[in-house]
Amino acid sequence: MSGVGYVAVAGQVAVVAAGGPLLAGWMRQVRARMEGRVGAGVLQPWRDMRKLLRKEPITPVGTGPALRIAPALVVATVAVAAALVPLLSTDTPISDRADLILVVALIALGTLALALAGLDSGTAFGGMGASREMTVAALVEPTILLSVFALSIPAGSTNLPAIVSGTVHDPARLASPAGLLATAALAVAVLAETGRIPVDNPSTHLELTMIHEAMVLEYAGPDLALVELGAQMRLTLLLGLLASLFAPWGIATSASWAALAVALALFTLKVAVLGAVLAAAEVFWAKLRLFRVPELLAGSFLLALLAVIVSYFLSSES
Amino acid sequence: MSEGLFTQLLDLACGAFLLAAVIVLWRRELTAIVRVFALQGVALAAIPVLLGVHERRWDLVVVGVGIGVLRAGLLPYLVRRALTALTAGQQRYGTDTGESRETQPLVNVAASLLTAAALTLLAYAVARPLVELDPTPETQALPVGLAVVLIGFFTLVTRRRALSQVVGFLLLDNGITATAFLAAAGVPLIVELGVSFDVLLAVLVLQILTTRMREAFGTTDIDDLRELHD
Amino acid sequence: MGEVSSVLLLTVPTALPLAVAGAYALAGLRPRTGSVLAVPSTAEPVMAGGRPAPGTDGAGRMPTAVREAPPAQGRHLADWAALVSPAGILACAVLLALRVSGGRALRAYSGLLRADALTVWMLLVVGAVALIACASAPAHLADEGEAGRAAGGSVWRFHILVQAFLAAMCLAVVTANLGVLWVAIEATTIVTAFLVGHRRTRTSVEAAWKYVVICSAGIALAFLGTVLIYYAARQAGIGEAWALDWPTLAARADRLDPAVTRLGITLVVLGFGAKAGLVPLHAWLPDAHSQAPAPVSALMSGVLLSVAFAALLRYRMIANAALGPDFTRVLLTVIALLTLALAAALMLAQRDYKRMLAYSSMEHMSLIALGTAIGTPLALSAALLHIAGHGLAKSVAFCASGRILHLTGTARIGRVRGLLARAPMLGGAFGLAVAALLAFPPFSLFASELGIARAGFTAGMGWPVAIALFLVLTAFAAITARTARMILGPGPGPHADEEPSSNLWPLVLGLAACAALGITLGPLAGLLTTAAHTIGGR
Amino acid sequence: MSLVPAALATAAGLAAVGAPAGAALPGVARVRASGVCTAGVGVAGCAAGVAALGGQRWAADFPDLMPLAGAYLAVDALAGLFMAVAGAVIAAVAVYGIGYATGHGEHGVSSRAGQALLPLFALTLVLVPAAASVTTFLVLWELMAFTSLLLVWAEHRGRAPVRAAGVWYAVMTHLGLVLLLAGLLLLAARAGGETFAALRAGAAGVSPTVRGWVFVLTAAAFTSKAGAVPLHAWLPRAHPEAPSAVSALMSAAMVNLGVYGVVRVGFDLLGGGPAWWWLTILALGGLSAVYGILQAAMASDLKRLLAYSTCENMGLVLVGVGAAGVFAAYGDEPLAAAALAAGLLHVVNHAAFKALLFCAAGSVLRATGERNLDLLGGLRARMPLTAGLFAVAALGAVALPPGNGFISEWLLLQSLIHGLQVPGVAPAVVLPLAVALVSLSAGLAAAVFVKALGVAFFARPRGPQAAGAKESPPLMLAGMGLLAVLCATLALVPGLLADGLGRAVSAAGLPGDGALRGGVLQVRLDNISSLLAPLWVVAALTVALAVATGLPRLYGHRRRRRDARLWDCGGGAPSPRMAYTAMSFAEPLQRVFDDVLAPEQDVDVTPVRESAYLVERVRFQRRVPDRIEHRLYEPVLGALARAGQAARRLAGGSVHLYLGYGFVVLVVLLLVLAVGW
Repeated sequence: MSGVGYVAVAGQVAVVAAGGPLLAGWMRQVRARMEGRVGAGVLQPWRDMRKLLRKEPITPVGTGPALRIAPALVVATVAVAAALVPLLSTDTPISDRADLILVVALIALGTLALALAGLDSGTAFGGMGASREMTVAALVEPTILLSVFALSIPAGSTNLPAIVSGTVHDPARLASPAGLLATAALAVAVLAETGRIPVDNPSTHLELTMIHEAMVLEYAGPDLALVELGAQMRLTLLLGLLASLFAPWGIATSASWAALAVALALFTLKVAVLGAVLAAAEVFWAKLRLFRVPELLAGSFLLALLAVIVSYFLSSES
Repeated sequence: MSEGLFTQLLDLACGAFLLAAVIVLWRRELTAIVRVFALQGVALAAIPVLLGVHERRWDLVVVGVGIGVLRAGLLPYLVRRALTALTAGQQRYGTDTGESRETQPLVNVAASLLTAAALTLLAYAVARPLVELDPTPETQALPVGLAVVLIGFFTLVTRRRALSQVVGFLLLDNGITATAFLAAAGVPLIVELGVSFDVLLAVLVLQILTTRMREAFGTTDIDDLRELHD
Repeated sequence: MGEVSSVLLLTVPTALPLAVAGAYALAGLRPRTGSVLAVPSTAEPVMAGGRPAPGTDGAGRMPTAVREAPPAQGRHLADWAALVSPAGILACAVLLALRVSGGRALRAYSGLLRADALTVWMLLVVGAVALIACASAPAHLADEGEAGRAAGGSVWRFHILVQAFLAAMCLAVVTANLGVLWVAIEATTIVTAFLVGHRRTRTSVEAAWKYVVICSAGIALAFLGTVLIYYAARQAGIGEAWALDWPTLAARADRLDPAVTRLGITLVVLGFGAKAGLVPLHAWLPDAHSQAPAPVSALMSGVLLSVAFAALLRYRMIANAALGPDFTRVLLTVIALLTLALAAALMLAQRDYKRMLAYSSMEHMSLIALGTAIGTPLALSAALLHIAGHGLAKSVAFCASGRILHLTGTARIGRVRGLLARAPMLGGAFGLAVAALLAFPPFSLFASELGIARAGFTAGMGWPVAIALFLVLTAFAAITARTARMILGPGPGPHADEEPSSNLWPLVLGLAACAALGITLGPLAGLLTTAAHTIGGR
Repeated sequence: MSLVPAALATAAGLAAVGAPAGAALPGVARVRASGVCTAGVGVAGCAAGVAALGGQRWAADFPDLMPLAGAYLAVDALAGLFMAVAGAVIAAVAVYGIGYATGHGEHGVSSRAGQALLPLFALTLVLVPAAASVTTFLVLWELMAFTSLLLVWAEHRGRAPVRAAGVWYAVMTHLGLVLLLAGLLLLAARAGGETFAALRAGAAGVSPTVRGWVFVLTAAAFTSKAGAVPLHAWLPRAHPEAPSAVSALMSAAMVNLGVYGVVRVGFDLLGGGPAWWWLTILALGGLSAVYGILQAAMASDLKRLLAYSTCENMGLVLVGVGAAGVFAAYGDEPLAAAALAAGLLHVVNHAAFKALLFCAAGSVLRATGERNLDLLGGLRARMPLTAGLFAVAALGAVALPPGNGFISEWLLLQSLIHGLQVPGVAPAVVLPLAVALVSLSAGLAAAVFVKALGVAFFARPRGPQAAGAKESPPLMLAGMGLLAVLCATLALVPGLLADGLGRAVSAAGLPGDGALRGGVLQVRLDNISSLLAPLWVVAALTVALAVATGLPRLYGHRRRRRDARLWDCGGGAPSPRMAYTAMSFAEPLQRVFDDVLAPEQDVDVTPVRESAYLVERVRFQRRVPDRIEHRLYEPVLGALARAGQAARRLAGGSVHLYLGYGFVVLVVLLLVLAVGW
């Protein structure tokens, strides 16, 4: 059993790390096709990364350790989070530690590291990005934790495997108003956390609109590769998390190799579909003005709050 | 002395006592006020003398004479001397600074007299329990003492000349002394002596202060003493 | 043996200051006769040849020699002589304390003088405060002389009046006769009138006038009240000799006519309240305290107010026995709260620090009145402790304010800056004294205020106490802001002009005593309990 | 032989030695003597606290001390917790303080008064939790206020705001005292005794209305001391203006005692109460958390930022305490114990990181003379150790793993989330909002400390003082190092505290045994399945970090890093003026919370004389006033000032007026007597 468990954990980390660039490539490809372009292919991000990794590491003058350590820290936090989140299996050796709040906090730690790096560069762009990123992150936090609250109510715990396996055994929870509201709220929060349209545009380099890109403007070479990888992994992880929470079917709830294989296949499928939907949506949406973003986040906060209250009143009736 | 005569004389003295207080309130000339005050002292002295004669307590008569000397003689003399000193300066400069007149009391004379009437009524109301405790001719007259106390206080509050205030204070004191005699034939001698001595000293102090005030301010109008305030 | 010693112990507190005053009068006469002698000798050349050429004859120098040489020596001695009577008072108080333990009382002169625990407590306070004030007086007088405000005899007159003042206060404390008590308190008014008007400026004359007129009028009312109680006592069958004797009255007060007693007590409360700085006849207090020389302010604020209040404590016993506790309780509570509200309101926009201290005295007297109104043993103990603590702290504050006035030349709060930087010890002493007045622990005022509040809540007087606490808070804010403005901040220059420490030891002593009382009462605990018991805390 | 009395006696003795030594000795000797004694007080206090946490109890009374009442002392685990926290903080800060005060000149904290007061202040901090009667508590409480007030004023010569800050502090602390007096004495009067034992015994018989009053009054006072809105105004003034060592003590040890008071009175003495009490506390806590951290986000003054962050953290603690009360009121005592344990653990964590933050801020202030973040910058190169220590503490403050703050906030959120099991509509409505407030404050805290660390220590110096900064002396670093070790220990093995916290919660009257479970390596709350393994998280992060750093190196050409000019979009050599300042960093947040903060902006454009369209100079000014202060305090102060002006007419100088008062009152009284009493 434990062997399968360890493999599942390693598999989760590996699939997020390896799948991150692929997901990014897949989304760009979907988007390109929908916009009538040919696209660079699904593997393009991997190719970019290989190129970047071979470049010479650069330290901009006047910067400090924060700038250097941040990219690795981003990747590390996402990796640890990936190990914890039951993407493939709920039955892993570390499943009792897989707390949802911890996962959220780990991801936030990565954000914070990058923001510090942005400030460390001492440039106007770095500071601007850090400031905006932290604003958005601060505002997303209540939404995420209220969604966590809503999700934990049926399971009676914020332990992720407990939530997921609870949903697997009782799928009716998902159809409840609370579940739908929480899904919607968390989806918006994920968009904000991963810096996608309409909160941020990952492909822009227009100073007035940049958030994430402004922070990492000073990175080059292998550092940039890690930053990109971190962002892609984070997207994968969060989409996977969404998938695990709201479409948990197929996740291995027992320690069997077959279930793990099925889970891997289904995970790939679910994330690919979610990625495609997201990419499609991004074609039709425009980025919001920075100061309209709080309205969006307030809306998602309201959804999360409603989810909690609804779930309380519905559960108290039953 | 017969009971009836005693009562009549006592009432007469008390009436004169109250009347003098009202006249003090009425008059504006300080010299006249001092004169009336001296007359009130006589009326006041008459009370213990009458009591002493009636009860054959000669010590009371002696006290009464002493009171008379103090209240009708010494104190008016002191006030008059201060007044002369003040008006002397006035004559020297040939200007009428109004030192000898209470030209403009804070409450005009008519209102003062009405207030005095009201205060007398109040004194009668307040003195009811005192009278009820031991209804004798003396205690029947107690309201007069209280009324003079109140009128004296009223004078103190509304009169602007320093010497008018002194007279007001002395009226207040006269009233208390009258009350003491009417209520209990006077307080023990040692207290009486102490009180008289204190009053005398107080008047002396006030007289000295009046002189200093005149030196410092050029007037004895108390209303001008407003340098100390918040 | 015991008789003689008790007569001695009861007489000395009053007689000793009088004797010292007499000694001063005699000593003061000598230089004055000297100058009188000198006048003809200077006058002669004036009459002979008009204005004498300076330095040509000895006569021109003679008066200056007469003036300067003896005072340099005589003043030194005079300074120390002034401390004899406070020391004597304290010594008598300590000896008396040993004799009155357990609620006994000493009597002398057929009951005219009497010492119980309350007397001893008040004597201790009078002695301690007088010690601080008299020890601070030389510095003050030296300043006055420096500033040219002190005429030749005024130093001696100052000493004589201060000693007489002490004698009057001690008499007020040790007498058992309510009439004599009144006489003594009125005597303090007369004596201090000259001290208030000591400087003869416009403002001091004004203050003295207000002081005499308001206090005399007030205290006259108290006499009327005393007369009425005497009347009631006589009617209750108490003999003439004993009808004003406090122990007799207190013991047989239940037979007094309630209506007459009520009227009498009302007048007494108004009258002695005037002397104790309570509403409505309070207004003399800030004027007199701000104009009097600092040591006199210290004495007036530190003990005169409380001596007058101690008289009220005695009358309250009689009233409670005759009328039940509710009458004085309501009367004193209302008066205390009004006084407190007035003092707090007037401190809010205060611009003069001596007046600020004066209003603070009103604040503390009203707290003492509130404690008396509550009237439980704890409340009365607390009120007595508050009297002691306030006396010590306020005398230090006033003496320090006198030094500040000398240092800065102004009594305006807005013009004093950076005292701590300028004179660290003086600023510190003033600040700590104010902190003690603000009832910060370890100073005893905290313990006593706490005791008053505790007793108030226990006795069901929560609302008045709560209102009082909030008014005290207002006063606290006003005093803190003003004191901070005065003592904090950068000094005017790099160089500190510090007071000589000889001027400051009384202040340090006072603060130390106040703090010690706040930490533990030590041997005084029993005395305080007995004193509270004496005035009805049972 | 109990350790507690011996340790407390030692502490008192050391303070008694340290105070005169601080007052009497010259120069450096006084700083050392006083500092060593203060540290000794801290160590002894900590020892007493730890012994009490270990289960020792002690009580004694001293009837001769404290006139009219007598002094009563008693130490239980709840008191022990706060004692231990205060002691530990004092010990470390005292070591830091020796370095801080050495060479600080003759004035300020190194003056005689300052050095004499430090040991006394430390002693009161240790002793306040030991008080076991109303009088003892109030005396010690006020002594603590007094000594700290004088210490806040220590640097009055240098800066004008110090004076005003002290006055605010004095007045508000006195307001607290008045409320406390009213509340505790009311309780003492009704319960029939003033020792805590009597209160405990008698409180049950007191009517609910009175209990409610007692709670409201004391809670107002205690939350004011804890810096919760709306009575917080003293805190963001006094903490920044105090010398940094004192700020650290105040922020890390003194404000805790506000929480102690709420717990002691609310749970222990009153024995819990209806839900509305605790909902009030919870609401105050939640509001303080968000309001405090928002103000911190707007602050450009480093110490002011930290002070507002104290408001935030105390708010979080109060959320835990309030939640515990609500749960207890609805009958779920185990969950209540868990929430209280979470709150108390946050007290401990906050003390550790906030003391370190203030010390580090003090180092910065000492090295640069500057508290304004906009003029700092680039200190990580000049003061690397201080920067690192600040980062350690900031990690604790942002409530993210692996910081120590995360653990207690995690526990707090867990207890809140599970509060929904508690029946009742109030929890259902309040708890989600509480979760939202806690998480919003956590999110904003991240922004705040990114700002503090990033703007003050990173990038390039923006002012000459920052450019010339030097690393702090070893003693200061040693003090901060102790605190950093404390932070790290709390972050890695919080389970060490589990037993003690359980006892403390039990002492408050809730079933605290085992409220915090999971052994040394993990923590979880009783009856709650989620658990947190801090050591595991750290290990996993370290491994992942190593891999993430190592793999690219393996893959790429293992060339050495090369320095290159900052690119900055090719904008030319970037100057410090181009770097983001604290003010600009906070701008987006300020815009988002415009309605709450109501900032005042002022743009002043001076055109050149020739043309209105050519600008010579633009002055931009933005101030974010404390809005609660603006709305709540200013009207009161204005009314008081007007009342004062109006009252002056009462003493207008006319003797007739004065006599008139007496006359009117006399007549009125006589009328009353005549009409009938």
